Amino acid sequence: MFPPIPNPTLPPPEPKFGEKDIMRRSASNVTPPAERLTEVAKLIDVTKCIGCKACQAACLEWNNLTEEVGFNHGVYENPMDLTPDTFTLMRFTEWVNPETENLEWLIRKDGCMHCEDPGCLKACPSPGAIVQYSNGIVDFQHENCIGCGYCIKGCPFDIPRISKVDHTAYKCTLCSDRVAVGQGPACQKACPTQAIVFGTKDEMKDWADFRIKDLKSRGFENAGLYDPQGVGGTHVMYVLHHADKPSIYAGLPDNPRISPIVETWKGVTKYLGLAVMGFAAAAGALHYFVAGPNKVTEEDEENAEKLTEGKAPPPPADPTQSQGHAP
Amino acid sequence: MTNSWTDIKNTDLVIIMGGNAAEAHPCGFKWVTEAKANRGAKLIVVDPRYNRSAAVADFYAPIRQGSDIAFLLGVINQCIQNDKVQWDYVKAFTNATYLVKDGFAYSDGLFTGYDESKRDYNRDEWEYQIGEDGYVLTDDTLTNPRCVWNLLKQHVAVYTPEMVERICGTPKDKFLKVAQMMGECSAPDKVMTSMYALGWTQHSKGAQNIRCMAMIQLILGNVGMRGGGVNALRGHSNIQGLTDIGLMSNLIPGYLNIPTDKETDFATYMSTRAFKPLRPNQMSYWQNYKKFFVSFMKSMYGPAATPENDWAYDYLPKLDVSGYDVLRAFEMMKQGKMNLYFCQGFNPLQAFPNKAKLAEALGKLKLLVIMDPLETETARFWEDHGVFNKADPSAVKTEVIQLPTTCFAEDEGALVNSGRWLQWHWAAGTPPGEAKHDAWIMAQIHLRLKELYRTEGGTFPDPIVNLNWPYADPGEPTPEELAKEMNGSALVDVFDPNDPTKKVLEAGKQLSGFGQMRDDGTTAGGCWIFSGSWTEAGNMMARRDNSDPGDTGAFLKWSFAWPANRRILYNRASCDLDGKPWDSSRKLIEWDGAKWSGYDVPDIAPTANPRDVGPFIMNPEGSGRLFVRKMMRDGPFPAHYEPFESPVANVVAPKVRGNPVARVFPDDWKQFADIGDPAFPYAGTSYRLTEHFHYWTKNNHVNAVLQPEQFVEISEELAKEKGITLGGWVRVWSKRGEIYAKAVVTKRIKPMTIDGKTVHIVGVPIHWGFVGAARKGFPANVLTPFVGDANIETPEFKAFMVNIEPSTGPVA
Amino acid sequence: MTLHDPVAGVAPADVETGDAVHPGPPVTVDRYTLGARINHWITAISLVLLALSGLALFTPSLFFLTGLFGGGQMTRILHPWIGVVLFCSFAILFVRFFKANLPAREDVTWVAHSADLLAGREEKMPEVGKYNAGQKGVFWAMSALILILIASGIVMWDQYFFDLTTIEQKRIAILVHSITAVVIICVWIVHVYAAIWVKGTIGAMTRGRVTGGWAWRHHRKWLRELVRRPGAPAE
Amino acid sequence: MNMELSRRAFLRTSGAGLAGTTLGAMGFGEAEAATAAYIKPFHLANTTETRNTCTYCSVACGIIIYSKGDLKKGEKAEIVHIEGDADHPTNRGTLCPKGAALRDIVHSAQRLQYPMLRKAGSDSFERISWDVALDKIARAMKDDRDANFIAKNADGTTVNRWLSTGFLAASATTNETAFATYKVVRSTGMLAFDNQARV
Repeated sequence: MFPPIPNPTLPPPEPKFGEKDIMRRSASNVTPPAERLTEVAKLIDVTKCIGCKACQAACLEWNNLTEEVGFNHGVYENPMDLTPDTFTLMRFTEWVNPETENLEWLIRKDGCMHCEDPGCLKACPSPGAIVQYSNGIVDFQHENCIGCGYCIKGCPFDIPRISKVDHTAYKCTLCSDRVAVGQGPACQKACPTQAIVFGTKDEMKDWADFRIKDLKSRGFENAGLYDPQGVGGTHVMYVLHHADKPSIYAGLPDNPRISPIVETWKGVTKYLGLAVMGFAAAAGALHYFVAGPNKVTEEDEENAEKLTEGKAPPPPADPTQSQGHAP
Repeated sequence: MTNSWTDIKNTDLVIIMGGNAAEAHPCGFKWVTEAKANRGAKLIVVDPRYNRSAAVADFYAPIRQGSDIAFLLGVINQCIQNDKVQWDYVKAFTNATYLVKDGFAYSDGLFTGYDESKRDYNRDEWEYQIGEDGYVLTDDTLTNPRCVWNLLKQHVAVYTPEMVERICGTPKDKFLKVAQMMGECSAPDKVMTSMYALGWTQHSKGAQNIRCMAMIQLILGNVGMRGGGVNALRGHSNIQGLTDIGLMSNLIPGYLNIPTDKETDFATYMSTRAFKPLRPNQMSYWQNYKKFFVSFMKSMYGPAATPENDWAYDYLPKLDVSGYDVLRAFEMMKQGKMNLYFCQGFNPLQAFPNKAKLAEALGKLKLLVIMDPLETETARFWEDHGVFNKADPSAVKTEVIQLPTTCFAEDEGALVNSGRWLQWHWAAGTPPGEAKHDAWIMAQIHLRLKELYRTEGGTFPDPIVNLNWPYADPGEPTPEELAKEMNGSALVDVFDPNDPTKKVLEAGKQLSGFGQMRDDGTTAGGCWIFSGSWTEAGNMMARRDNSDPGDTGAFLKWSFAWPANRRILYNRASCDLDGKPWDSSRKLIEWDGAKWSGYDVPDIAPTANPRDVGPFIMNPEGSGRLFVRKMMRDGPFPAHYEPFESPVANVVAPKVRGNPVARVFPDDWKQFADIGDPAFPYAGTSYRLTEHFHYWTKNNHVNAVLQPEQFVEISEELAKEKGITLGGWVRVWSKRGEIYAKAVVTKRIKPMTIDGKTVHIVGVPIHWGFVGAARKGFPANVLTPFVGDANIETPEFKAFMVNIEPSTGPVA
Repeated sequence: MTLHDPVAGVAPADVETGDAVHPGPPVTVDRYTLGARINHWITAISLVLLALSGLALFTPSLFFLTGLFGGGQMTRILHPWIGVVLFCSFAILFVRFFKANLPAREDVTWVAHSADLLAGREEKMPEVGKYNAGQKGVFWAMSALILILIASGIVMWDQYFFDLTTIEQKRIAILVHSITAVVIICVWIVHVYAAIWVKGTIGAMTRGRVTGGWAWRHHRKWLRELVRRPGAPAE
Repeated sequence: MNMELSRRAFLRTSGAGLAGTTLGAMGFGEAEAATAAYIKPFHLANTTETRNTCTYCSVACGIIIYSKGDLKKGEKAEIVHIEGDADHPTNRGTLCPKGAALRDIVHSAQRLQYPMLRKAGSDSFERISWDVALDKIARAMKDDRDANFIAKNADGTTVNRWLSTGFLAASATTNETAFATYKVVRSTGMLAFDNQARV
């Protein structure tokens, strides 16, 4: 058994991290803290998960979220997708293993992966709406969120959701308020089978190794850890029985990375765009400076008068004529 | 549970059959995952559905609901055929060697002595051969054809793997794999645990389902072992406690019995309860029956219980039938023989079978009293909810009083968990509105009733006006007062029976355990098995030391476990005949030549010599019973019987319908579908979902979010056959009623071939009703038949026949 | 109200409603009606506001511009609605102006001589109608870009249209929107610069009139057509 | 639009895209000064902890109830959160989906608040006082018991049973409540007495 985290003390201690530990801040340049906090991680062992949704209940309770009572749609998922009030969701897949022809019921707890290189943060236009603490937690600051939904486009895992009520983005906070006082996330605390464990990222990797060995001994040759390097690794990791094909787990991306389109948009487009606009403006200015204004001359006015008075004005310019002959 | 939740971590093999621990007991199931992670234990799930326990199992085998006995007797057959038997254990600790009377036999699905008109057996021949010394005759060589082992061998021979496949629909190779995995645990250092729940009990032969597993565990030598045992996963937080305290028709606290009409006086009553050992030197708690009974009566009636009036024996009601269980109560109600009915935290309109019958019965009451923290359908059975609850309030004359009670968070006291731990809890919140504690309500009713009898007189007021009510505030006994009363105390100074000068207890002091109880009226104690829970040392149930020496999972200093703080029942059986552990790595207790000691409280007298006293001290044999004598109404061995509603006739006994001795009321027979009735071709079963708890959590918004709306589960094959779409509406109906639900079409349910016939399964979760935060729906009991287990009347909720069709949904 | 010029046999669309010459001195020419001017300025203001709010969301270094709109949330709310205003306003503008902006023969020559124009050698340019090829280019570029912006903008407008497209489509839309926005801002810079550089132009969109000299110098063909028209002073 | 922009002014304006600081100096700075990041305060601060046991299944998970106000001090206590007790040997702080949502069953919209009576033939409940309710119950019990109590059976044996009234006991009440219930019910001679062990 992974040692349980002791009950919280009351009154709780001061938060152990905060503003000073911000490593990345959306739409801002920050100087990363000189010393990085120990990286934390939540490990979700899909092979131990019984799909009981205790994590969902605990998340709703701890975060005081009120989700709507929905409908049954012929499956066990409820709600059917993440919402601004459902930060975490059990996703169920009935998969027949082609090798053994046995049915496997794959149950994955979906939610924010707390990427080391968070696409949401990269996409976010609003300074300080998304922060990443040096322990790896990616947190949304709703006071700064403008509700543009860019984080949704930035996220390789389709996680953030915009609230129809306050029009800001919501997702799992990894219970930063709990972690800050030495507790684990609410979902981890509740998980009956300890399919969710929480600790330092190194501890979690060790624990995953222990679990993977057990799974291999039970015939799951491809058991492994899901800590995708395309996003620099994540602070929520999975142990999968079939780590060679993550996508069978309700579409867990095989090789997640921030979309190249988002990279282009937030990278080259941003800089090139500013440059082009700046260049255009500068070119105009330069031209004006060099060529001077294009002014109407007295002669032009006279010609116009002649024309209106019916006097012979200069004939229309003939484009076929050679240049250099003033009319 | 013979063992405890935390003990499951010590096992090598978990078999979940007749239950769905991952869904119904997730936090207990944790210890299965611990066993897997730490010991490399394997998990087998045998169930009609590939459920959430199966999702994390090492092996899954399908089985048709209601055929478990055939499967399990098939396993026993395999163990015998392949010599997967813990022989030392079986010979020493079970009745395998005992000789059975020559008159006992079994043929065509019936045991000796069947009387069809009474639907009952004359069980006289279901007994051991007794020698001249008064003890059972045995044959240690197991060669005598009348020894239990040979009778068993003969009894299970018909349950071949082919027969199992034919009855259960379990593919032969899967059955054999399960039997082989289980058989391996016959090694002394390999232990299996069984986790079951209502999937086994809610059948017309539920008790025999469990007996099968108990027999297997005895054959494998797993009872009393760490990580072994037969573990009933109780469904409610204190249903163990309520049963312990005897809140049943036929019980007195601590599993003592309410007398029957035939027991006309106390002496007659005690005569059948005198413990007579069937083996030399055998000991038992039941030797102390009178001490427990008298102490209870002193607690109940105080000074009014005297030696002269046989401790107020006549104050107790006498039973004329085996019991007034709930099915009988509602049958009586329907017949207009019941006028008042109380439901304390109970929602019978949803919880008992055949909702239409229940509603009709409730409508014949004069007064229905509901005490509940929550709205229930029962309290509003008269209210019209369209298709969900058709009713005409003006036609229902029943008066209903609904009393608001506190919930767990607002009261104090102890609950008994499945592992028999009595855990104390404290109140944390102010009750809403005018909600009151149940104990206050009961006290108020009692005081008012007593006052009426006192002032008006009336029929036999004695037990009411003389009820011992010694509480500081008679209007509201405190949990502490009641807990102390159940533990028991000395009423006067108590002296050592062997040395009358030696005072062992001072008047007014709490007993330290049931060993201090007396049969002379000098001690009182409400519930002997709880004795030791609140002693002079204080409230043992509130202990919170979670140290676990030896990492055994015993936690002896955490709360209190009955009896006598013992954590694993029959733990004496974890040692061989010399008192040495069968498996030294699983040491629990040990005989050091003079006494027993170890990590658990020994389940035997501390100085009982292992060669003299058998480990199963609740039985007069001292041994575990493979042959259960006449203790059960439907046979000393389990035999396969089909459910009362079944897709096929009984393959091993075609003439027998259902359990031949299960009680069926005449009107209910008419509401059973015939065997193989083409109008009801699909095998229905009901069950819980992990997101909900019975009919309570539909009142909880969060749980309503997690599973908002009623559904039924069917296979892709059946859906295709009937044109049912995923998430579409279906109508499901039985001979008793119809429900509308969404369809969950799944690969997790497969059609089965039963006796050559394709049988589809329709799964019906139970949690919906017409009040609450979740969407309105139908309780599963709309569909289920009104029949119970032959021994204990647990309704047959798990196997019934239905039909299904696509629908456009309920029209309210 | 006719845009037809039955006399000259030139492209009849070249003269728009309300265009007229008033003999001088000084000669003045009515170039834009009040309606056209209002239409233009609504479009122009919208475009500027869109550029400012868009840029605020486009790059963090300009996020401060959200201050102009009452904060980030308001910027996010307003931007698409201003976009709708722009689109509608421009659509009317388009109907108003598109005929005069249809390509003409002299446009090719004009383009060929555009270097002369920039170098101040206006005299080398062909006589053009109401709009020169550069103006027409701006017009058509604006039309096309606004169409792309509104289309991609709707894909990005999560508050109302989130469910209509996939996230990948939204990502493409957002990239297209950004690039298009950059381009349209550049076109806008050209347009504004041209108006500033060519003195006397801005009056066309403020007062609705230009001087005869201005018309003679920059849109001589147009001026001739106006003069030639029935009821025109020279006839 | 100022048509006669000076060259300098033009330069400055058109450069706005690059020279944000200028506008910043014009009072737009506030948008930039976004709220500093902070961690939400741990909302169990200033609550009272109470050890309790989950009310649902018989795993009997240890829970800690956090309330505003302390009953032990005679205060009104409002339950604000419920969480698993990490010290508990069985559940080690974990809870199932029912247990994890316990707070919302305590505060369920369907919690009963007052004694209610539904009269014969009525289509609704009406509120009554505890005294009225309890007196009515006691009276009904006495009347029915006096009328239907069976003191002796056909054989003349004393049986002292009362069969026309039944009692279903709860499954989640405490042992102590159960014992009080047992005493009161059994003392009347009632036999149709049962609990939820089977369902």
